[in-house]
Amino acid sequence: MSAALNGLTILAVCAGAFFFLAGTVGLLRFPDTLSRLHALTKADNLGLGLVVLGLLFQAEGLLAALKLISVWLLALLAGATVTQLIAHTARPSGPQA
Amino acid sequence: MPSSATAGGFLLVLAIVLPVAGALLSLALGGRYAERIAFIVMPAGLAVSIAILVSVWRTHNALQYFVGNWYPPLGVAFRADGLSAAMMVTAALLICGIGLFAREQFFAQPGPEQRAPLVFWILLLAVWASLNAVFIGSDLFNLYVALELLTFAAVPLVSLDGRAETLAAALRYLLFALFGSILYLLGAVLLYGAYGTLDITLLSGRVRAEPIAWTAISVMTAGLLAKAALYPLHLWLPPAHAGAPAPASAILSGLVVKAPFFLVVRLWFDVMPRLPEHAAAQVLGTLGAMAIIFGSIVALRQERLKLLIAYSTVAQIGYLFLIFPLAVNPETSHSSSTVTWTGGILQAVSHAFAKAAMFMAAGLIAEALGHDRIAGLAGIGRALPITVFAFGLGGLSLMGLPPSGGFVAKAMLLTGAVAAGQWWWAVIILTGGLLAGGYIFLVLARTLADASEPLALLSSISLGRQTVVVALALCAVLLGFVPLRPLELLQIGRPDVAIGAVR
Amino acid sequence: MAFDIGLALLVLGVGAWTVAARDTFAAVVGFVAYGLLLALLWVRLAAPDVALTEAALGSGLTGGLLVSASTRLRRAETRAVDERQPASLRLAAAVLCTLVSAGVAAIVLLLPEPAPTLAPQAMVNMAATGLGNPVTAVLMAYRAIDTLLETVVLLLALVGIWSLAPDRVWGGVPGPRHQAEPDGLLTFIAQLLVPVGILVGIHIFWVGSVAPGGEFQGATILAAMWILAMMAGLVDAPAVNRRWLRLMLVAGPAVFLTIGLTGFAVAGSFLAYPEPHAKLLILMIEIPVTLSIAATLALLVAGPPERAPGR
Amino acid sequence: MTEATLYGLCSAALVGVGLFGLIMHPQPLRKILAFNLIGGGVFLLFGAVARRGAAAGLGGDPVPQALVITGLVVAFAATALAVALLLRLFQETGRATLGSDG
Repeated sequence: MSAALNGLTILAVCAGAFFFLAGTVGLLRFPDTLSRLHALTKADNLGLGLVVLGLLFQAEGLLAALKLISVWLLALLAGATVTQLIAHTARPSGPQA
Repeated sequence: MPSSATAGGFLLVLAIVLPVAGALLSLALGGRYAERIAFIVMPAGLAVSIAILVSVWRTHNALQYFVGNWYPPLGVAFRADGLSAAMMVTAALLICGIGLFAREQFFAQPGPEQRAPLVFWILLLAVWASLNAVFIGSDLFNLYVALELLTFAAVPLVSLDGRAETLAAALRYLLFALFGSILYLLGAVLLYGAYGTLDITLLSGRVRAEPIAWTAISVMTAGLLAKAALYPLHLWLPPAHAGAPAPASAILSGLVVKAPFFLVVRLWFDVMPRLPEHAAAQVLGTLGAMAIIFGSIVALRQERLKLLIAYSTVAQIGYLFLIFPLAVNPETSHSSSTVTWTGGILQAVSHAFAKAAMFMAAGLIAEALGHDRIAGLAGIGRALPITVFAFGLGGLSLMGLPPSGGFVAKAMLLTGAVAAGQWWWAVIILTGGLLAGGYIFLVLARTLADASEPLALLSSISLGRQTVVVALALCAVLLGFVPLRPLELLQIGRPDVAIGAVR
Repeated sequence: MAFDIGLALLVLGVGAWTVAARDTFAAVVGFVAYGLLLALLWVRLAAPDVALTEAALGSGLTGGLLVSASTRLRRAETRAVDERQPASLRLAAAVLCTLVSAGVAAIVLLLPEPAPTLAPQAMVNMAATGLGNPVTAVLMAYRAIDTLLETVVLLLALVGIWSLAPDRVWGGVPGPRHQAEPDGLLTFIAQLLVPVGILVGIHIFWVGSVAPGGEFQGATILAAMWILAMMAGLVDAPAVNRRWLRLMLVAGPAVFLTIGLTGFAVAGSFLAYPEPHAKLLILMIEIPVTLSIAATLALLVAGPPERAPGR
Repeated sequence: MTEATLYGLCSAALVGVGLFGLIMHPQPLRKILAFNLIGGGVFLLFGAVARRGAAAGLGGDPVPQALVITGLVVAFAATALAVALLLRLFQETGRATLGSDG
């Protein structure tokens, strides 16, 4: 049982790491701010989600699992907010006063 | 080390808490309360400082306090020796004088709250609190916080006018100060890593002559030099001190730059009293000498009065650092290095009074004329005789002519130089005196000359403000009646007590 | 160990890049990454309290401040790029900095073994404070005077920033007014995140007495939420002459000072707490201090007043 | 080599890198950035020293760790003041440099 769980964890975390890698490549290679943000958020939200999923298999008890999930949700929310703020300042018309 | 606080140690807490509480209350109540609160705190703070001095003098021992009853190395101690007490009284007298002087300039009109008065009175109290914290601090990190408090109180004083050039001067000052703080912190962590404490008293027992101690002290000293504006780290000082309003200039030039110097003295004579390092001390002395020559020559070439005074500060700071090669010297006798050391401290104190008086005199002159161009000063000596007299009295101390604190201080430094067999410092001291004479007379000759056309004063200057300026200048003169030998007071609580006794 | 070496090299690389980057904005973004990596490093050094502070304050709030400054200064900064120093000067500076680094590195290798430490003393005395987190015990008991002075430092920096306002807008509102877009995504997300963030901030503050966290970390998160609400246009920044604002700013240090002074009477020393009530008193200090620090941090970011007071 | 020593060496290098930026960059904003970089390095040295002092069941000496928290807050306040000064200077003069000798 625990071997199977460990296997699932490794699989999910590796998949998550792959998305992080893809997001980072996008951040470095994409031409302008908006598409860079696009690459980052898409990849990182999914990447973090997969890592959290992988860790869920290792969680001790319900509370720990809930904490992990809320970490993911919080990161999603914070990431979305910061992306919005950056996009606001980065759009061609400049930041709106 | 003594295991309990000394009686009267609570005075040390009050010395910090009173001005801090005043500043907090001023911010909370705002408006015209700030000035009233400052004028309540000033006499009280002066009384506390004098009480500390009396207590140190009476008991012939340093006052000590352990905050929260936690003892170092875990807790933080305050400690006031004779030197701290003398500096605290100096600061208190100057703050009170400057406060009286600034009352008209930063008077809050009835109606909505105004920016400059509120900010000035809050910062005045904050500068005072942080100076006291520096003078009684006994923990290197606590001293770091005190230094930062001082920086944040001093920088906005520079740009109180809001003119663009003062903003640039304030920013440059802040960048130098931050650079200094971070170096200081670097040295502090090295000392903690090596000796497991930041308490000065404990450190003095643990520090050994080894590379780690050297590196730490050198890095901290370098940082403090940037804050004290010792040549060649002086670039920020003249625009900052000259650009600030007169009372603020007096605080900055008279008091604020003395705090980092005070800490260098603490580091070299208290943290590692038994580790005389000849070469490093010579470097400090050389920088001091260059500051004297360079600052004085540049002062001679200034066209504006306040800039001249500011460059003279650069030069006068140089004298302070001459004590290092002369007092930290294994070849000189203990008593002669004590003479030099005393001379350096006296120079700090008398320069504080003299320079504050001169900056405020220059402020009054600029207020009356609407400018401070030296070429346009003719006739002002007749219009504002008291102010010009005060300026001259302050100048006496800078030149080192008797009777003045500057004379006694420089005479002691000269004595020390001769006793140490290092005559070249004596040449520097005398040359600096001559150059100072040059730029003071340059100004005085102008002010005493007859105006080609009748002088139109923009505003009349009240007698009260002129009296304050003269009083501060007189303090510098009175210091000239100090006997020409090590002062007992300044030796109380020092690592090697008993004057003249070599341990 | 391999992980640590990799992490250290990464931090160094990002740090060097923030100095080398030509574009100031890029350098600032690099600095934010540098801060986050440092936070990771602090975890490796068994200092979770510092890691939280570094991530929230050192990287987050400082980063935000610098990002907004670099956008506002963009035109001026691009002009200044060409003002490069001559090669000889660069070489001299490089030599000097290498020497400094080498000196510090040598000292690091020379640090005595066994290392001096105050950890046992800090642990032994913790019972008297009623706290369970030794870092909080240092901040609130053993070295409470540093923390008290530090709250004053923050307040003074704020007074300094406010003092930069032109006279005609004194008493006015910091920063430009951000308009909320009623149907905007930002407004929606901010409305969602702010309450959650406030809860997280309070939680981090609350657990600080026994676990990693505490007033500074909690206050930083609270400040960030206030800033977010201002930037999303949910609330406007307060005018700096508001009495409630002044009281909120001063409350923390004032309560700290007052309880410290009562220590004279009830515990025999300034900032000493009578043993049975130590934890309660520390909490009574921490709550207003957290609020005051949060308000101060948020207003430090908001800058000097720019709009004249209304009414 | 322990991790404390490793990070100690890392902090020494960071101090040098930041110092270079502080000296060489003419723009105040870059100087402020470099100051924060050095700050990070110096604080990291506190961390290394704290880690070396691990004892009494703690992973590190809490005293230097607490000092870093204080130091970080002070450094933030300094950064905020410097940035505010710089922005005001820019508003007033349209330039964000300190002139020839800055």
